[in-house]
Amino acid sequence: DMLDDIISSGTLRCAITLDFPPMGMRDENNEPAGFDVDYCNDLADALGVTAEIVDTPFPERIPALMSGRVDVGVASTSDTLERAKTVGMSIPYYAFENAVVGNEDAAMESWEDMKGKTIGATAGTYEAIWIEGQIEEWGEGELRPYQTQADVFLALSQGQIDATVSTVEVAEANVNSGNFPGLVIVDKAPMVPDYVALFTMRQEYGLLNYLDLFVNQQVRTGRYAELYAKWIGEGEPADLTIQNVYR
Amino acid sequence: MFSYTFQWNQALARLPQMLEGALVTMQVAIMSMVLGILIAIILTGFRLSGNKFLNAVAVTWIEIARNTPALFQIYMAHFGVASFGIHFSPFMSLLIGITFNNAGYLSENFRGALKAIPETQTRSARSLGMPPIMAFRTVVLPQMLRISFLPMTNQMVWAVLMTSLGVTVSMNADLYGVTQDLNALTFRTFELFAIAGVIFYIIVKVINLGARLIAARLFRY
Amino acid sequence: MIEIKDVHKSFATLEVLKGINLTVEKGEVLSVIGGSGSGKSTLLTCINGLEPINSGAILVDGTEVHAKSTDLNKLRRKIGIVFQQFNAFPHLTVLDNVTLAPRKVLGMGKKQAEEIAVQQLENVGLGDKINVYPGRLSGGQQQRMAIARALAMSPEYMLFDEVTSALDPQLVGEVLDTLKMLADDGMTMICVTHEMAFARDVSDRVAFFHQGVMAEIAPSDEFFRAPKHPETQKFLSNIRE
Amino acid sequence: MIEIKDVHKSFATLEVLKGINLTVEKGEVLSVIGGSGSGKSTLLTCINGLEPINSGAILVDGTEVHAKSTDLNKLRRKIGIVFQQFNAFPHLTVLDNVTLAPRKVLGMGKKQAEEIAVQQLENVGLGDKINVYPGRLSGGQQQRMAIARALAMSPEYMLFDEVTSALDPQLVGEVLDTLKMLADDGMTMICVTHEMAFARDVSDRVAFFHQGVMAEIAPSDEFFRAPKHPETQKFLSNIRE
Amino acid sequence: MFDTSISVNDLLFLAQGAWITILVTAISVFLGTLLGIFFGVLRYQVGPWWAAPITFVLDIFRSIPLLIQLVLVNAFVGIVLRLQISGFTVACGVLTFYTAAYCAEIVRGGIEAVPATTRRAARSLGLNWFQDMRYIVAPLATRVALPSWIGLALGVMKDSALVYVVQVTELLKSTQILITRLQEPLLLLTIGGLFYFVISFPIARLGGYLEKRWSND
Ligand SMILES: Nc1ncnc2c1ncn2[C@@H]1O[C@H](COP(=O)(O)OP(=O)(O)OP(=O)(O)O)[C@@H](O)[C@H]1O
Ligand SMILES: Nc1ncnc2c1ncn2[C@@H]1O[C@H](COP(=O)(O)OP(=O)(O)OP(=O)(O)O)[C@@H](O)[C@H]1O
Ligand SMILES: [Mg+2]
Ligand SMILES: [Mg+2]
Repeated sequence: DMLDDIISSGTLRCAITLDFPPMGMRDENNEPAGFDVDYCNDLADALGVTAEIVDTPFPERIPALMSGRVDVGVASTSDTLERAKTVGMSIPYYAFENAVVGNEDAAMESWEDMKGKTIGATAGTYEAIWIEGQIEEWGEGELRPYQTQADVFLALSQGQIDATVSTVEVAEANVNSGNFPGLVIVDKAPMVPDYVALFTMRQEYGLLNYLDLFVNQQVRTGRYAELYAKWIGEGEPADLTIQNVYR
Repeated sequence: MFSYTFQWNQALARLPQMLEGALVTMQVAIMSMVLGILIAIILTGFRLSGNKFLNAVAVTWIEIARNTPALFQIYMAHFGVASFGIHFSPFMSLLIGITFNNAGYLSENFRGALKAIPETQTRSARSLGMPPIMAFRTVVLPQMLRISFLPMTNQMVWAVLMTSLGVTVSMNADLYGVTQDLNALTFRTFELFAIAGVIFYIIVKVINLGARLIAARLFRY
Repeated sequence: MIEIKDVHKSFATLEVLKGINLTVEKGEVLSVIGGSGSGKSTLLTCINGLEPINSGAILVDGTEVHAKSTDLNKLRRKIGIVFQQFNAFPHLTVLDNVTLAPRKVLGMGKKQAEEIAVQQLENVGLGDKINVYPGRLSGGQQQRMAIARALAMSPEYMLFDEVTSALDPQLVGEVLDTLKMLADDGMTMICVTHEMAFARDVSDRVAFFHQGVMAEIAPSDEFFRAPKHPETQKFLSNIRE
Repeated sequence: MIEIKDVHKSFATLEVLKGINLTVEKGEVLSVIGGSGSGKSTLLTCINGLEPINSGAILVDGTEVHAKSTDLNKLRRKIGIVFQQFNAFPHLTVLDNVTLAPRKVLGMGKKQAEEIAVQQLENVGLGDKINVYPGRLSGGQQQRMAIARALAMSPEYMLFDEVTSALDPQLVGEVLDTLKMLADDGMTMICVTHEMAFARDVSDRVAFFHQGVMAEIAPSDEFFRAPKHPETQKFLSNIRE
Repeated sequence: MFDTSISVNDLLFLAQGAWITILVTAISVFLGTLLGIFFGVLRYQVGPWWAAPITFVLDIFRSIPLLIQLVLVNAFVGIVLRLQISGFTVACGVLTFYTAAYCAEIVRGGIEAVPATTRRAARSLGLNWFQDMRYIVAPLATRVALPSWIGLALGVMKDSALVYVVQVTELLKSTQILITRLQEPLLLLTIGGLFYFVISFPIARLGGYLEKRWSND
């Protein structure tokens, strides 16, 4: 099966989205870096193989796996039931809170001010799907699905869109980077926390089992907290344990 | 033979949405052609004007249009010019990008077509007492459009194909954009894009056929 | 009357006309012969103002062609010209070719223009080709159409620039016959030609051009019987009749 | 000897040759004249097998041209042919034009082929044009080069298809002189031509084609003195000499 | 002059993207041209009827957006056939057929532009079909076809910007990656565009030059 294939081939190919700081990004040498990159490297170490990072835009993550281009997705992928029809999801390895980020000029107070505004998001993401639903509910406004997270923030800072919804981590990283003048975090988005999972072919139970255990080990050993501190910084990582059962 | 199960029904259920997208695609392509032809004629005029500045404007436009990817031009129309505080909607960005590309290529075609018209044609017209503009409009222009007709048809086809690049500027109303959105929802990548491909193919064939009919009507010589 | 007075004309550094003096009277038929590049075509295009000249003057009925004040478009209405080839406007039917200028330039009504056009086309023997496109005509028919087109503007002068030299030998005759008919009708004509028989039989005078100079001009029978200039003699002897 | 026996040939529904019978003896010079579209060119291209025929037979030295078993490429080596236009290979120098076939078809060495080529080019008066490209030659020179090129294969028969009719009048003479020289050397030739003087003076016999039929064939003086067929008479009287 | 944080490293990164662009283009144009010549000659030789199936297949490559071709082929070999083929290979494969489709037309046009009389003259000298093709048709058709072929090669280079969808990091994708990190879109896009221009423009000029030169003789 795939688990054996990976071990015997000696490489683990991870789909990672590298325009999603701090989870996936490039350092000043344009080398992959970030939480997901380290996570993939840890997984490869555990398997005793070397990791190969395949830069995969959000809309391409699942096609990339389906077409055999990668073995595992470590790409902050929300574990929606719709997706689970196509790919197999591990237990969550991270959880995001989402925030509404706006352009100063749009003068927004709360997330509900997004009503009627032009809102950007990365095509095919959890947030994009949520926004689309909201817009439908409000009956006004416009969604602009860009191909990359970077394009969304670029458009936001240029004022082409009024707001976006993104994970708190990404929002903070981008706002604090100073690259985008005029951005403000407006509010938390009232969404169910966005649990993200590793994914692979849905019939590869062996590998899926392994992934579940690996995620749990990361939490147990404190590596999870360590990576959180390294890439996200202060604060508490979301609790991924089940009280009295699973640490 | 395949372990993969095709689910055509699920994809075909989305056909109405995709056809709506095809309409938008056609709309963008047609508008970009009309504008492109007008601008191309002006650019050709600039090139033949003998005015250094106008010529430089035309040459710059044409060379950039012909020597950089269309994707780049469309991206530039959205994110590039926004650096100057000019914002275009996705639709407009796509339209502007394709129009820019069309105008560059068509202008070069028009110039070639003009070269192919013997100078005696203008001379004959002028000798009959026609002022320059009248000679151009009644004698040269119709012949130029005829010689350029096939290249214009090809450009129209390219304009249709180029609309697929609109996704980079968050255009999601055209055929490709709609297909990609549906793909994000259902992940029936192969089925959805195969259907989109068929629709594009039909559009292109219809354009070619239409062009042939128009040519038969317009150019009876 | 066309008066050409000491006309000099250069293209860049190449002097093509080196002081031409020539007067063509009303009703006269003048043939111009000469080697390739001797400036014959250039002279014709100077006469109707398509080409500027460097010095000298060309007067048509007393109007100086190259004067700033001259309305060239108006002047050209009275000077018809037919070139060696590509005369026909391929995108217009024969009838539209002929009516175009009367309608657009003279502002004539459609009906009147068509009457005149049909008349002229019948004169040149194209009465049955009125609604075809020039592409379907033989070269000779195209040239005759071009003549009819020029005549539809009721010009007082006609200039012909080797109108038969791009034609197959079989087709030359029909065009020359048309020219002859015109000459018999009393049209003032300047014909650049390679057809010696035509020059001899139809024209009143023949001029020989050599390297931008009009080397010789004489009444046509005298010209062919006793050419004076050595270059004329050489030219004539080279052409096997 | 070329024997043409009841040859029929159609393009789609158009019958172009309607039963041609003709024998050309070794050493004979035959001129073929006739109106446009009468099938003259088609006959020539049938003789060297460029075009298939519908029925009948063509025999060259007893070999049936259109038999399945005939090696056409071999047969063609002994039949030189020169066409009306576009004979030259524009991408090769004059010398390479002439040496190409001897080297590639006969497998001749470069040196030997060039010797022969230079010889032939000198014969046709192009000894000084050996290294230029055909684009720099006049039409007449191009046609002479094509003749030299055909002769370099040492053919036994030469077919000429109106080799002068695309030329300016000044250039016709030089090509006809070359043909005459060949005829004097005893080459067997079939010349399709519009040049009546040449047909009369150089050829042994003249054939007249009319609408796919060989209407008349006769020794050349007889042919011009007393043409029998009414179409021949009409044709000859139409040509102004 | 500019206040920028673009480093030499970043320019090298762009150059690497440009190298991928050139590599993908070179491979596709090379293989595509060979295929195109084969199909073009075949089409010319067997006539439009017999060539109809080939014409139809090649026509598809010219009638649907390259983006869709890439996504489809990628999905097909990966999802349906489950073959482990790299994105680079898929990109080259699709672009090869894409090139071949256009090239076949150019080749056919080139062959048709050789005057029938010139070919007749060659055959009359005893040259066989292959010799005629090799010594007469090929050189003459090349002159006619080369300008369009250069246009095609440049077109493929520009269109190769789309192979990002199969995870190949070529020039435009590299530019976008840098934009993500540095947020200087205008400057970076200009530099990216310049890279394209620098590759494309001299070749385009060469084409124009050859066209001029050959139309003279
Ligand atoms: N527009 C032009 N620009 C530059 N040179 C020109 C132009 N028109 C004509 N010439 C040159 O002027 C000279 C005379 O040309 P012209 O056409 O008057 O000769 P011609 O006597 O009519 O010859 P032909 O019998 O070949 O028509 C030639 O050397 C020609 O190359
Ligand atoms: N390849 C072809 N396909 C179809 N019809 C052809 C072809 N070649 C010649 N024809 C037709 O065959 C007829 C005879 O042509 P051919 O060239 O033999 O005439 P010709 O006597 O040589 O005339 P010309 O003096 O004009 O050269 C013409 O009507 C011509 O249109
Ligand atoms: Mg002239
Ligand atoms: Mg013929």
